[in-house]
Amino acid sequence: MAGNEIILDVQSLKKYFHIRKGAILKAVDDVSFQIKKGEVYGLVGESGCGKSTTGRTIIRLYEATGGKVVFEGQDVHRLNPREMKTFNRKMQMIFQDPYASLNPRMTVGDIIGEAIDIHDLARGRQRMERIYELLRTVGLNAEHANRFPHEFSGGQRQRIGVARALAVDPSFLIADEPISALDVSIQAQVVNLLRRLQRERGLTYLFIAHDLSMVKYLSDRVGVMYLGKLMEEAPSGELYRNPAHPYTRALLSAIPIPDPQVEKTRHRIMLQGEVPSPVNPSPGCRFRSRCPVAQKSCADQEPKLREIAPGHRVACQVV
Amino acid sequence: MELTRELFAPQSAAEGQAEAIHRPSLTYWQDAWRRLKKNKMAMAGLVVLTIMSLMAIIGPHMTPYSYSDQDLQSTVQPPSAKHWLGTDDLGRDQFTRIWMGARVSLFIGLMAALLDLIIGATYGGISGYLGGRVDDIMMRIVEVLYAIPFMILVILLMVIIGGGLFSIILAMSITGWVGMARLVRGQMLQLKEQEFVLAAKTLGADPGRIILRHLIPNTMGPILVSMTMTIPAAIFTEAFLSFIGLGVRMPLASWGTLANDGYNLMRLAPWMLLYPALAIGITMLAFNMFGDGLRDALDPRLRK
Amino acid sequence: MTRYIVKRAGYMIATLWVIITLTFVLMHALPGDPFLNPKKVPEPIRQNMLAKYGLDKPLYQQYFIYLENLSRGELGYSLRYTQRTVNDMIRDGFPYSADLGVRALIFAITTGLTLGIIAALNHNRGWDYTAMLVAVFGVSVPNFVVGTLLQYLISVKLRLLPVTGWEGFKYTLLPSFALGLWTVALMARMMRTTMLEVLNQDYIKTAKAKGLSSREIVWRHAIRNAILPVVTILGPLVVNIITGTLVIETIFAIPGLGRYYVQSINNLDYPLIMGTTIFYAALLILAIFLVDIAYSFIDPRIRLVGGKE
Amino acid sequence: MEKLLEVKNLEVSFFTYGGEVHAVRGVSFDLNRGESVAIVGESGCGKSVTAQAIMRLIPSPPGVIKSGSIVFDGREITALTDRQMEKIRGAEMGMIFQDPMTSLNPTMTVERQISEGLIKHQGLSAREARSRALEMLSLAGIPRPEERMSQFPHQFSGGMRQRVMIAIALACSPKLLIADEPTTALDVTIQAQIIDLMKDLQSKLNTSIILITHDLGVVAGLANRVVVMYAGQVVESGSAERLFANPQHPYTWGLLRAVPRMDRDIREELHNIPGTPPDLFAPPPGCPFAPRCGYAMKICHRERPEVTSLGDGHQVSCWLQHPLAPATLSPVNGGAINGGK
Repeated sequence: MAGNEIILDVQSLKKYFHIRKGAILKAVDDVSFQIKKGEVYGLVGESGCGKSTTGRTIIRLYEATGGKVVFEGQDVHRLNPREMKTFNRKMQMIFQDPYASLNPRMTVGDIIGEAIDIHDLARGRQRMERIYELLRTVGLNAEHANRFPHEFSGGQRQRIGVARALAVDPSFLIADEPISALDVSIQAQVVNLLRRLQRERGLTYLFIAHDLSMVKYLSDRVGVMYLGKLMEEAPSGELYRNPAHPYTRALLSAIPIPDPQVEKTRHRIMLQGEVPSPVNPSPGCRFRSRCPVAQKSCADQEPKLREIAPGHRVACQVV
Repeated sequence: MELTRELFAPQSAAEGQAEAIHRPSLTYWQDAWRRLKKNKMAMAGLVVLTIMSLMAIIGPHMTPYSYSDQDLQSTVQPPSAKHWLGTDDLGRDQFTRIWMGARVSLFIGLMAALLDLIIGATYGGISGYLGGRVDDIMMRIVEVLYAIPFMILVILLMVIIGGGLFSIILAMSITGWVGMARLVRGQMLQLKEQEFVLAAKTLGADPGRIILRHLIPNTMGPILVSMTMTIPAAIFTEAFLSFIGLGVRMPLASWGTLANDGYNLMRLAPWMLLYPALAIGITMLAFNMFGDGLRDALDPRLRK
Repeated sequence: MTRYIVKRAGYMIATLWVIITLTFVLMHALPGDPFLNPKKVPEPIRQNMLAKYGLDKPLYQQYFIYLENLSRGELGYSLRYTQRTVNDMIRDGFPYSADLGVRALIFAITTGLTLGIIAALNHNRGWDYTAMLVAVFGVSVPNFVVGTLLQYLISVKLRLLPVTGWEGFKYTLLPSFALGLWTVALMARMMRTTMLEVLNQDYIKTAKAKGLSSREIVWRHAIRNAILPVVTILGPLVVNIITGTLVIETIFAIPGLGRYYVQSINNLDYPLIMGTTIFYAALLILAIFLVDIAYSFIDPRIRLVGGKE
Repeated sequence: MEKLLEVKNLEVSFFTYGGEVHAVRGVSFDLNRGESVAIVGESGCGKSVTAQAIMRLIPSPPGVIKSGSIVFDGREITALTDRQMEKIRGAEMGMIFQDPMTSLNPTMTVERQISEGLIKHQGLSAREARSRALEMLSLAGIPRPEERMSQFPHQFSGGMRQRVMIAIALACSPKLLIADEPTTALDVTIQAQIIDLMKDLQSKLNTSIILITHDLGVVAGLANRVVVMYAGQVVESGSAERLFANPQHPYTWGLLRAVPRMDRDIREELHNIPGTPPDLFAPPPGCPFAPRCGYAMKICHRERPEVTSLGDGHQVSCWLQHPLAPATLSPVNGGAINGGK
């Protein structure tokens, strides 16, 4: 499905937040990865690991503290306002919260039409036609254009969010936890829609989620984040078959499987304690406070990502 | 019912039907208005306020007297057919003066609220929207101003710039906007991080569009509620100032000065105190009832 | 925690400084210098002020002299009464004002909280409506209206209580009531709102799941949490009560500071107004500061984390 | 085995501004001592309301237990006075909630929150309650309990708070623990810890558990038996083994097929349950799932299906079980459904 052309190249991306005097929250700290044209790259991790901040910094909702985001050969954070407008038409985002991501004072038609107005893509009848078509694309119909967001269910709203992103006909979509707020039976509506769109339009996705089974299902390659760092990256099948990083292993083993027979016989790696605060992190490996195989030397320096198999990179000096 | 084989024929629901919405579509404001209409207290408040406003316009013209006409032949008259609400110690018609006072009081209330809104919303809007260091500095200033006892400062200003309609409005708006600024800033900070605003940014919306289409419409509710509370507060402040001798100047009258005059002649002519006091009380009550109702109607927590 | 107190104290001093400076500037911006106008200012006072405030010196020097005097707690002279200073006035009048204010505050807090709790516990039932009706009326009627009407009705017409003065318990009833009523109403409304909010919280469900009785839940879990937000408005409420004393003391002819202040306003006794204003401002700002600090002690989330952002 | 809890035909409604919401419509299930049952369903299916009804925690107004019976340890819960119920809550039944951030009183130390129930139900002195609270905290896996006891909830992380909640709920060694989405607000690694803790404590204290959840994975790891709810009704119930291996109701199929399994490589489309759950102001007359069901028949839209027992405690409410229904194959395991024989 994916070619070899690199569409997005994230190089040593850093995003720090100054929260109080002297306290720096290192939400994203030196993260590098590449996404090929037409592939789905999954970014997983638990809450507070910086996966959403990474997404938002890539699309330049946040200015980067350091590093580069190169999209189609251009450094996104150096674009001037005019170039930004072109960029906005190529990369779009789908948000997490189906309630907060749609302006409650606007009709669905105006929400979807906003992009058309901003970029002056169509006017009058044509504009409406285009809105109707987008609604049909996501499985809604033209009558819904005059309705307000609160009249829709969570799944429907999330599809309206997809339609809004599609309005500019982008080539790259960042999906930031698009299904985590939805009920199980509704999730498939959105996931299947995303898959269909990718097939039909050759889209590239950065799919951000904490639900590993969904990420595995949807992605070609997966990056695992922990406390602002990329810990491991591999093609999704490989990652699930041969997880290398102790964090990835624990994460995979923590996911319950809906089968009592499997659950009975599974060996679970139980992590002690909880994710420490990302404020002023101590040097060395960020995972070492919870790591079952940590050694003294882990405190000395931050492990760098190294390739252990083709396309399989891991940041751990123990394995 | 008898079970027949025919009943077990497949019948799935039609595809598109699952997505249909049957309820009529209502905008946020239509919905709020519908809710407000159901609130009897709020509607009573609204009716009273409408009557008060109408009377402020036509009331002074309903009598043959002007608010400043003195009739030294008939001073301190109790209410009668000639003078519906009696006369004061200079023989001025109280009915005319009360509705003239309504003009002054309501005008002051409206103007003060409006100026608060303009200054406060601009200041708070800029502070909240820009955020960061600008916000820090602007909010430090507000923190200092916020702790300044409002009434004391107004009194001081009034002593210096002297009484009168415009100095009251000026004095109140110099100090009054801080609350509005905090409210609007808080709203801005909250909204700015909302995903729909972020979505607009990723679509390439410029700040003007984000402010006009996304931020302002979503701040209107709390602002409106706050204004229905600012107006009576301003009326109250004016009455308070008038009562301690810092109000509008003679022969102009506000409800506060009328009450003050009435207080001085309380034993002789209690009606001179009673009617202005009632006017103030009823108006404040109406504003409060309406404001409460409006707040409930606009409260997002009550919406599904 | 210490950082938080220091920060609040910093704001307090900044605010006070702004007010002092503002007062100074405003007063000296008055046309025709009312401080030294030989027509208005009696000669002995004129001499006194010249010596004390260096009024013949440039304005910025006057400002520093003024600040210096303030730092020693000297608030200024009266133009009207040759021998009176603001300090004298405060010494004479403030005890009355404080007495009145404290009575009104105690009345307001106890009644207000009780009404609010009763209303919340009987949500949407008779008691709730009654309490809220009282509250809406209380918020709607200005204190001078309540004061004057009650004085007329109860004292003048029915002769149940003395009309004016401050000579015993009977004299305190009407003024305290009139002064406190607005605060009662506000407290009741706020307490009801926060109480209802708290009763809807998950930890109340937890308490019920433990098998506590409704009474135990209300006393141990609900009231304490509901009062917290109410404490934050205590500062502004105290301010309101203190400013309220201006009219209430005037109406009931109580020889307190408020009445002197109103008189000095009507007499345009500028130095007196200036001094009293600063005293009031300092008092009010201090009240707000103390409430803030008290709040941070009550709420463990602030006490232990050190500052609300 | 001895029955601890028997719920029969439970009906709960909420009388709101917009009318009567039929939140629970005739729910029946039972629970043996030492057993754990999971109630599974999507938001709004009535699973939490059912749990709250057992604890008699339905907020009233607007909620009312309209009919049905709940027999707990030989007593009819619905007939008890408030006083009698207080003696059972906390002492014989404990409950933990979804959001550990809001379920603890922010202005009370953890120690007091645990000992409160002990003092009330077991008449312990403050000192005895303190040592028992300490014991519970270390049992719940909280490090340095001595020191943590005097702290306030905001000083604990999410997972630790949920442990405190468990300590509170189990302090008086209740016979039944109701856990209402106990891990939904937590990260997976923390979820694993909490589930592990619950299993561990269940075996140590021999407590029965009702687990309310929407996550079939969590169910598989913890529950002996499963009750699947949809739109206020039980659509299928049975032992966890049977239900996962041989589910009979199209809604259960839908739930199982809507989520990809991590241990399998599937690339085909996920099963999509179209539409949304019905409006409980006016629930449809027939099977509530019929409008979204790919197997629906005419009868499904008209008549509520009866409960069919398939042996071994496996029960299902579906017209496909009727002899007149066409033969159908289960899309989950390919097995034939009883109907059509």
